[in-house]
Amino acid sequence: MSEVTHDIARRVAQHLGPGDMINLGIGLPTLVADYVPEGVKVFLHTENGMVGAGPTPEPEKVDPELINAGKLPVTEDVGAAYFSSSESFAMIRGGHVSVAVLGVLQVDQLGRIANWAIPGKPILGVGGAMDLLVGAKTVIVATTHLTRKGEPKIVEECSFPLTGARPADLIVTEHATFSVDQDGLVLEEVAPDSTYDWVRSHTHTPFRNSAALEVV
Amino acid sequence: MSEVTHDIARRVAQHLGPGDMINLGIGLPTLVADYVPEGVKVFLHTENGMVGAGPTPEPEKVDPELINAGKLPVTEDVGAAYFSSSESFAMIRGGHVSVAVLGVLQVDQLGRIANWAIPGKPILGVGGAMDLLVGAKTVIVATTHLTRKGEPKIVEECSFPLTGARPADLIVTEHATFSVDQDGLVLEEVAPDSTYDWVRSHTHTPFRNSAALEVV
Amino acid sequence: MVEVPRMDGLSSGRIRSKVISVEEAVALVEPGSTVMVGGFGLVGSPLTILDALLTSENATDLTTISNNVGEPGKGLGRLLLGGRIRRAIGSYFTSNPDVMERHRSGELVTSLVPQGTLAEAIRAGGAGLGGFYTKTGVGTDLAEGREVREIDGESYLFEKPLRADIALIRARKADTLGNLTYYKTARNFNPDMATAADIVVAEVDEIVEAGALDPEHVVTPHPYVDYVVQAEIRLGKGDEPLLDRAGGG
Amino acid sequence: MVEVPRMDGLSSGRIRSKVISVEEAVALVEPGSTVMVGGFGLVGSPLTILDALLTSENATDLTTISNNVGEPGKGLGRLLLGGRIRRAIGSYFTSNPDVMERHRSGELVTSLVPQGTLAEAIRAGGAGLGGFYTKTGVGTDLAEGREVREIDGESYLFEKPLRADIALIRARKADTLGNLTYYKTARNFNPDMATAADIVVAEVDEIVEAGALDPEHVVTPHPYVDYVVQAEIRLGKGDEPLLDRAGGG
Repeated sequence: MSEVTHDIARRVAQHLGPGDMINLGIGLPTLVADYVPEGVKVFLHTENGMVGAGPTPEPEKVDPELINAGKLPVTEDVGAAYFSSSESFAMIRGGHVSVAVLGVLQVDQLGRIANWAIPGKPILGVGGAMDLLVGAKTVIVATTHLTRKGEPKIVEECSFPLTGARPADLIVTEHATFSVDQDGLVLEEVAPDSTYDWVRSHTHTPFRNSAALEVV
Repeated sequence: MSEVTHDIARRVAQHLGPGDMINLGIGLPTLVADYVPEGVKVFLHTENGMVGAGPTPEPEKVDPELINAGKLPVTEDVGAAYFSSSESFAMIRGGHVSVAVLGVLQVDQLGRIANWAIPGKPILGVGGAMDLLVGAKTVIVATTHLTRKGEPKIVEECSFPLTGARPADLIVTEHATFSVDQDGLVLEEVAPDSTYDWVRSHTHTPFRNSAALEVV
Repeated sequence: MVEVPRMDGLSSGRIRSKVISVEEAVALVEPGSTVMVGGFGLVGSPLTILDALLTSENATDLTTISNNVGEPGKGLGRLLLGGRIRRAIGSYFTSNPDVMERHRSGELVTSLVPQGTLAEAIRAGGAGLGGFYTKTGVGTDLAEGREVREIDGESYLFEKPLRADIALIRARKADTLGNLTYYKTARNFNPDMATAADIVVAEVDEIVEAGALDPEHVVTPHPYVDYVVQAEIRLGKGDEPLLDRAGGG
Repeated sequence: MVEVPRMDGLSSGRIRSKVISVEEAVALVEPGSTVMVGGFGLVGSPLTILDALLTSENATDLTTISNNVGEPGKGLGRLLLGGRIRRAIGSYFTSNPDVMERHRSGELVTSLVPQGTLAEAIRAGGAGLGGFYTKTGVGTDLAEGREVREIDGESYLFEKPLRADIALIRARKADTLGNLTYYKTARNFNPDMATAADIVVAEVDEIVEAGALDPEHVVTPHPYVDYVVQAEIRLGKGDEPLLDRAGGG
């Protein structure tokens, strides 16, 4: 994955706290596990039935029956536990996952996300996306600010189908961090190597500025 | 308990088959575990979270944390397993208990039972009675034919509150065995030391005779 | 080949112990709290914390969600005699005459739920469900005035989830993270209640280091558990459940 | 003192083994059967039985309930290529292009369910419930035309239970009675599916005598399991799930 995605993962990881139970979506979000801040102990929940998934094993130590929800090999971290799929999603829906980090296709003006289906294509996969969105205590979106074609992903209304009615709590891109309140998006931070103007012109929905934000 | 209750328990036990998962109510029904026919292996489910409860331990071997739903000490039979209350009742409601043997206050003309509450008294206990009634594949009522006051327990309509809409499958007393079909009770057997006339006059609801029944 | 994240950040950081004192546990219960209490009678009940609650001025006006109200004068039954319980939700109170008496006098409000529905409602509360349909209770006095729905030709009762402010549960072993295992039929409602309260406190016979429990054998994973307390009271050997103050047990 | 029943009849009688051959297991699947199949991808999938189904003339026109349809050409994916599957109910088919293709051609009907709803519906099917309410999916395309209900100020979708004619699951160990334990993330849907079918067949890595499994560690108690089959195919070591014909394992 590109340096940009690593950068986003690093920025997301700063929002994790000691003891957090985290669930990381496939792709970019999984990279967040590389950048957990020094001294902060988090626990990885993976929806195929495990809490306490540990770092990627050396190739010769891969156990083909120990995988995360992205079907990547993982290891057992200290204090791990296994459980069935129904128990795993009871845990998710019941609010026992502190933070879910999700990738998105789009985010709308209210912070609602689209990350599971593309209009016009057959709908053939949803996985745990909708459960994680409604269940996690905090939902952090980890995404590049623009699509590969250079189009803004933060838009007034999603053209892709929504994953649910619940808005994300935080949206982190390589350029900016937005929080979400009931009226919509609040710009909390502009990345050091970006500018307020760039963020403003590449975010296709109105947003407010946080009181804490220093607009240069 | 009296000889009569032992006799009823023995008669009920004849209806158990190899491999049956059984649940026995408090009191008389528990005695059934003393009379499982020779060579027949059954497994005792107890709704506080165990399958494979074994015989009553010697007093010096009682484990106070190993009890059945009647709070009597039990042991671990071979192949036992423990589980939570929600799993235990999922098992019951889901039809995974082959036979529940229940005591009753009354049975009505359709085989519906009353075994949990007395009219006019505060309703302060139901336990697993209603779950067992709706969930067990086969429900066998084990009861004396008459109350201690000499009144018939098998009646046209229960004066005690019903435990549920589902009728029992078999009603076993010291005098008779009835099966239940959609039209009501069918007399299957008269006990060797009783008579058809006694059963007829002490059963306060109409019943039919099974084709197999030899009325002397 | 696609780059595989190393996920090395997962194995670093200091694990904080969840072990607290009985006194700290007791201080979590507030006047008017709804408290789930594990156990079937006294078996699998957090007897140490329950006894200590009697020393707290804040443990008053409680609503309990528990299969019974302990046994007469023991466990929750002791709190009842101490006048701490205003309302009891459970499946079987008949074994405790003190419940009968306080029900009659109006000091205690009782809500009776079939045992399977009680367990399932607690599970639903922990699983983020809005409710469920069960056949149990249809056509009985307990269904009076309740919603009945026909689903595929069968009648079901609608039941809502149960949650509590705090769950006081009993387990066999905890590691310092809060992973739990149970002991025989002392398991009962405890794993369900561990999922369904804002604060979950587990009283345990033995506390071990994180990593000492086999991940395949953990029954309650640590995310559910907020605090762990060392038990000081265990049931003694005998024909019936007896209390035996066994110290550090 | 009240007489305590001895319950001696519980310890007598011969235990019948539930172990059958792969051929006998395959014969239980009939044309048009609804089949639950455990596994997340191939992990925790009953690969031995699935491969053997291809040799059966009766395993046709199947409806599968499984998180995926195996992997391309492997597990359930092989049965798909063999034209045995008419309808697939699951949460994630995108990883298998063969599903896409057969969906497009109309050979395969797919029903997509969020993964948590799938697992919960299977559990409900095994637990005798008439249905449940979940927040998952509310306000999405998957909720179109479905019943939404407001409960205590939140919107929930009504979901019905799922059951099958037969469940083919994978476990680590079985005793001859049918008690099961699982292995790491190969557990996934298997314990849920073990509860929710008329016939349950467990393919296992190892068969042990009744009594050899610790009652505290049994995950699926034996009443749920009808038959046990010795696995002949296990996933091999490697970067990605590979098939390795390892004989008797």
